[in-house]
Amino acid sequence: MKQVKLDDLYRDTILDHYKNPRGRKELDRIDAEHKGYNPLCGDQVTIKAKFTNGYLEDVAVDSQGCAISVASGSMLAELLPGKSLKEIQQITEAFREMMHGKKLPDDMDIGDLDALEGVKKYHSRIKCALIPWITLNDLIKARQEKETLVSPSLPE
Amino acid sequence: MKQVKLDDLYRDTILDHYKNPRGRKELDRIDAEHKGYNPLCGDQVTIKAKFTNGYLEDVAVDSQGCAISVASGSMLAELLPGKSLKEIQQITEAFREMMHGKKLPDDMDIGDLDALEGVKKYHSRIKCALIPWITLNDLIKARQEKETLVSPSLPE
Amino acid sequence: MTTKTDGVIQMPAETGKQVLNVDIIRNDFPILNRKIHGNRIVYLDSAATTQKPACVINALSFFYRTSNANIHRGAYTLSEESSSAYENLREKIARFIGGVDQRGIVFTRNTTESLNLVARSWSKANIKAGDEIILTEMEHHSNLVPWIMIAQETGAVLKHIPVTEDGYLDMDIFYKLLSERTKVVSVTMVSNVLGTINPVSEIIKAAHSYNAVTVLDGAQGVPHTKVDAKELDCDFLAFSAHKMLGPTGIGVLYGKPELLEKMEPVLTGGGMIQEVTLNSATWAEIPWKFEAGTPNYADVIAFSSAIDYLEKLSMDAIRIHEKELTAYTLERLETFPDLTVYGPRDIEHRAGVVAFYDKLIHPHDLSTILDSYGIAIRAGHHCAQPLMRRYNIPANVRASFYIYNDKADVDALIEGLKKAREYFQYETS
Amino acid sequence: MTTKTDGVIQMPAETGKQVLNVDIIRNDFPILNRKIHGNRIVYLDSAATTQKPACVINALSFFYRTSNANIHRGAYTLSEESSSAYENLREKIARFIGGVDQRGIVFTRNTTESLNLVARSWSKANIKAGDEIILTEMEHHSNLVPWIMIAQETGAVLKHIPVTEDGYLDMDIFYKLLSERTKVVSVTMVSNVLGTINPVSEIIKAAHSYNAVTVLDGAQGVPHTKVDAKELDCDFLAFSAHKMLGPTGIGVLYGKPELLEKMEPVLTGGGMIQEVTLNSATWAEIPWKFEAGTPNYADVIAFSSAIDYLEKLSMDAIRIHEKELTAYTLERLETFPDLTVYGPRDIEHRAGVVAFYDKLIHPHDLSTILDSYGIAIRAGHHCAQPLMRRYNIPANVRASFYIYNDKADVDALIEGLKKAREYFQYETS
Ligand SMILES: Cc1ncc(COP(=O)(O)O)c(C=O)c1O
Ligand SMILES: Cc1ncc(COP(=O)(O)O)c(C=O)c1O
Repeated sequence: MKQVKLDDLYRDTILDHYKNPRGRKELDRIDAEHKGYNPLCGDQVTIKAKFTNGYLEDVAVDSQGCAISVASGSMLAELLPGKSLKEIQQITEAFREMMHGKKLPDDMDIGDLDALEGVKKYHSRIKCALIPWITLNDLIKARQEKETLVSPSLPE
Repeated sequence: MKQVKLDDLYRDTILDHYKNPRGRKELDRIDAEHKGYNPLCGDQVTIKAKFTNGYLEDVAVDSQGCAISVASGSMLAELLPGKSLKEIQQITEAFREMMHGKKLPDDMDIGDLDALEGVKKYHSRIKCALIPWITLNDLIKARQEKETLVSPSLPE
Repeated sequence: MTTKTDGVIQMPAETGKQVLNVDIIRNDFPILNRKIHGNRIVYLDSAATTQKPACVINALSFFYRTSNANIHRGAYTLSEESSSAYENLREKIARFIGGVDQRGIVFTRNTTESLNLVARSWSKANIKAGDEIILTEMEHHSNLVPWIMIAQETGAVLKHIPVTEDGYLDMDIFYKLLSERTKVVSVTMVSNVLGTINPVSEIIKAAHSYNAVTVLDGAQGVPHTKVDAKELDCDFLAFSAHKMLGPTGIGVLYGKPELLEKMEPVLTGGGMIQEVTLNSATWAEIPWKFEAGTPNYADVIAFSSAIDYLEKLSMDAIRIHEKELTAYTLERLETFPDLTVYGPRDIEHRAGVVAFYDKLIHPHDLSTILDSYGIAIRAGHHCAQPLMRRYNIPANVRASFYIYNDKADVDALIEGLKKAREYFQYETS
Repeated sequence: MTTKTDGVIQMPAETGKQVLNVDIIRNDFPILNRKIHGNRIVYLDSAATTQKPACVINALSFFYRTSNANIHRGAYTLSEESSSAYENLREKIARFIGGVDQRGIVFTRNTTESLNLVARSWSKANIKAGDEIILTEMEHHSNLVPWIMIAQETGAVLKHIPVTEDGYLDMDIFYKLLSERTKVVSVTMVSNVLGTINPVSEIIKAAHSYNAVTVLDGAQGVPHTKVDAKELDCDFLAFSAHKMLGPTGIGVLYGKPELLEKMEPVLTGGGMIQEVTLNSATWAEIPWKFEAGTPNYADVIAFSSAIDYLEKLSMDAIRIHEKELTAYTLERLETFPDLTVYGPRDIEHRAGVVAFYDKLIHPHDLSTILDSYGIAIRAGHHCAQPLMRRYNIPANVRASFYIYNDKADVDALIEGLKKAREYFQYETS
């Protein structure tokens, strides 16, 4: 059998995040919580977040799924704490575009996420990489809708 | 253009029956009447019959349709008068089987009907040849059902 | 005039016209080499189904020989290839019909299934007793019977735009039929018997002014002329691959995504679900919601080659070609004695379909005799029994054209008609 | 032992056994020559769809190159040829499944559509609130969701035969579920995940004793073993051509003619009518009543070659071959650490489907890694989410076999599993 040629997909960084997911922790305060689920492959992710002044102060990510989705969630947990909601939105958008073949803006810091670039060639796996990001996005949206009811002008 | 090779289908006998259909006439008494219709090609046939003692004394056939169906109805009108219902049933069955490729019983007189044998090779046209026969069959069945109500034992 | 080898003749620049080079095109269609009863085949039944160019046939074989695997659900190479090819065609079809949203492209088996899907799913949910559905007297059974069913089930009322003696929709009556009660207007782009090109843009605008939903039966439209569903603004458009060089077994339903999203699926099962328990199910997103079970993905992929082939020729050139052939046919048939030709005489309103009735020879006899000369035409009611009744004939004979037909085919037909009469021992002029 | 060149090995007369000669068979499948990432292709996803022998691919091309024309409605040579070929397959299929009445053979798109047709047409007309429909916990979504819809629309109640830990239907519970209220029993012949061969003959007899109608999902049954619908006496049987060497786009619904005759069509339009007016329609006879619009006749004709190919090998030999392969696979997988294999261990009750769960590597990762070695297996819920829940797993991995697989393919799979663990830096035994 020929040597595996998957190093563009499962880079060491990914396997490292997969085996030691960074976000699997407790938060001292939970401001919002959201569950993501892909019934088509059974992947599940639970995200808990702590916000301070419109910043994501900390985030816990608990993934059950394949190496790609677990690693992606772990990278999310490593990269995002301390970022503003606007920054998070930009990174999420950039990552989604990367999965669909676009180049990243030069000046954007995406931490270990670039290790996931190889996924874009595996169409059936793109969803795996995106699921934690979609879930966080849903969490933020749900929170904003709730808060709008209380105080309509929210800092970004 | 090459010479037509349809003589197995449109024999002269058929064209003769088509142009001068034998059954287009009035009966002095009509015991039963039935309409046959093939909505798929628009062919129509009206059959009127006069019965005596379980024999078909006379029959009038009025066809509107293609050469094959008109000729077949005309041959029916020429062949059947004077036959018993049982004989008619046998001839109808034999003709139907001929259309599906079977040989006729040696001793059966089918008049000009054998000129229609070539139709069996043209699947889409078999129905055309059968429609007057199916209609007569329906006529007889309808009559028998009606008569059974009156006198259950009917001579064949 | 320069002839290119790809089947298109570029006309002098000032005319801006492209016409088809039928001699070259015919080489692409293997079946046209066949002899029928010793004669070359003159195929004049493209309105029933078209022949297929070698590129389509080969694409199908090639796919089965190299990439076949069930789509959507496999994370291995073959399945990824099959899935991408399948989804790529969706994108291509969306572009082909005017750049609509590809989420609005549903693959079905044929036009008939597409129309049933609209009637079943959209209409049944949105129509109640007393509502009105406007159709026309020239519809194919596939755009009549599904609505008859809906009317019977809901108590809605069917209204039909009549057809004038010369084969047009009576638009005055259409405007009178339209009202607040009108919920659906479903019409054919082109009559498969009369060849009439209906004023669908006008019909859609008028229908929308009453908030009615518009459905186009594009079975005879999309294959023969450039159709821009976006500009037309139709709500639904149905057509079949097999009538436009593609394989059998593929139909398309285009629907506006906002309508499709609100529709319930008609077929349920594998591939169209989101989550299933023993007693409940939720649906995948559109368009997959409407594609239950293993789709006919191999034929979808072959259809892609057919679209490429049509685009290479250009739909405008195809329309010009068919116009010329139709004009020539009408001209030749009109001088033929004892023969009635149906449909519009104005070639701007007529597609490449010419139905006629020979008063001396029954349609089925004619068809059989013409076949003995290698000429394939269709005799019958063409799935339009109400239209046949409108013209008071049981059936007629129809010649219909496509890119591989030329004037020699029309000449063969005329010659065949003469021979048929000789054969039946009628005089010919 | 004599080897013939047609893919069958005749075993010594006393055993009476025929087995397949995979080396010869593989030559008939062009796709198997393909390399995936430099490796020979090891195709282990035949339960999703099978590969096609050259004879099927060629039959399809040949048809389009020589005989293509729309069927049933043309009185010319090409159309007569297409029509006969289409109807001949109906006869062949009727024979293939045990010599049933060919009027009971309806062509659909796939198993899913066949099952929907029964649920929609038979059940909806015959089922009312409180009636019970018995299914099983191991059904494919295509034999679950259509019944969920019927239950929701009619108020009928669904009952499910549970699956035991080792993958069998719990027949004791089945007998308890059966009652006068049971109107339909619809079960799969073979589970597409567990490989379980269900005791359908027993189920049918029991169901009939309560006058319930029986429906068999034959998608994984008919391709892999001799099925005699007459002897089984099932009322309906559904299967797909693409899972038995045939093209995509063709399904079969066999139904007893006396039931089909009383059923209403689901799709209406051209080709299935008797007479149409603007406000009414009557239907053609069965089976045509259920085939609206232009059927996928080209693929039907190609399917015919697939049946010939299977009959040449003989369904009995196919079953023996798959039994041996499955036994070997179970044996090899059972010694593999940290890996759960699902379904019966008794090979007499198990078809060539082996699903397993690697506790160390997620199914999707496994599938991607195996693909890099050219091994095509399926990861996911296999359209059986309720069954996945039954075993408390989100998804698993499935290898499934057909006539072109051999022990070398199983060895490749085992080797691949080891490599995957090495790649993920887990220890392998
Ligand atoms: C048991 C079973 N039933 C039904 C189906 C559905 O078959 P199709 O996708 O051809 O409709 C499948 C295959 O996926 C199956 O394995
Ligand atoms: C105008 C029109 N509508 C609908 C159809 C039905 O198309 P299909 O048979 O592909 O479903 C046809 C073709 O027969 C047609 O000509």
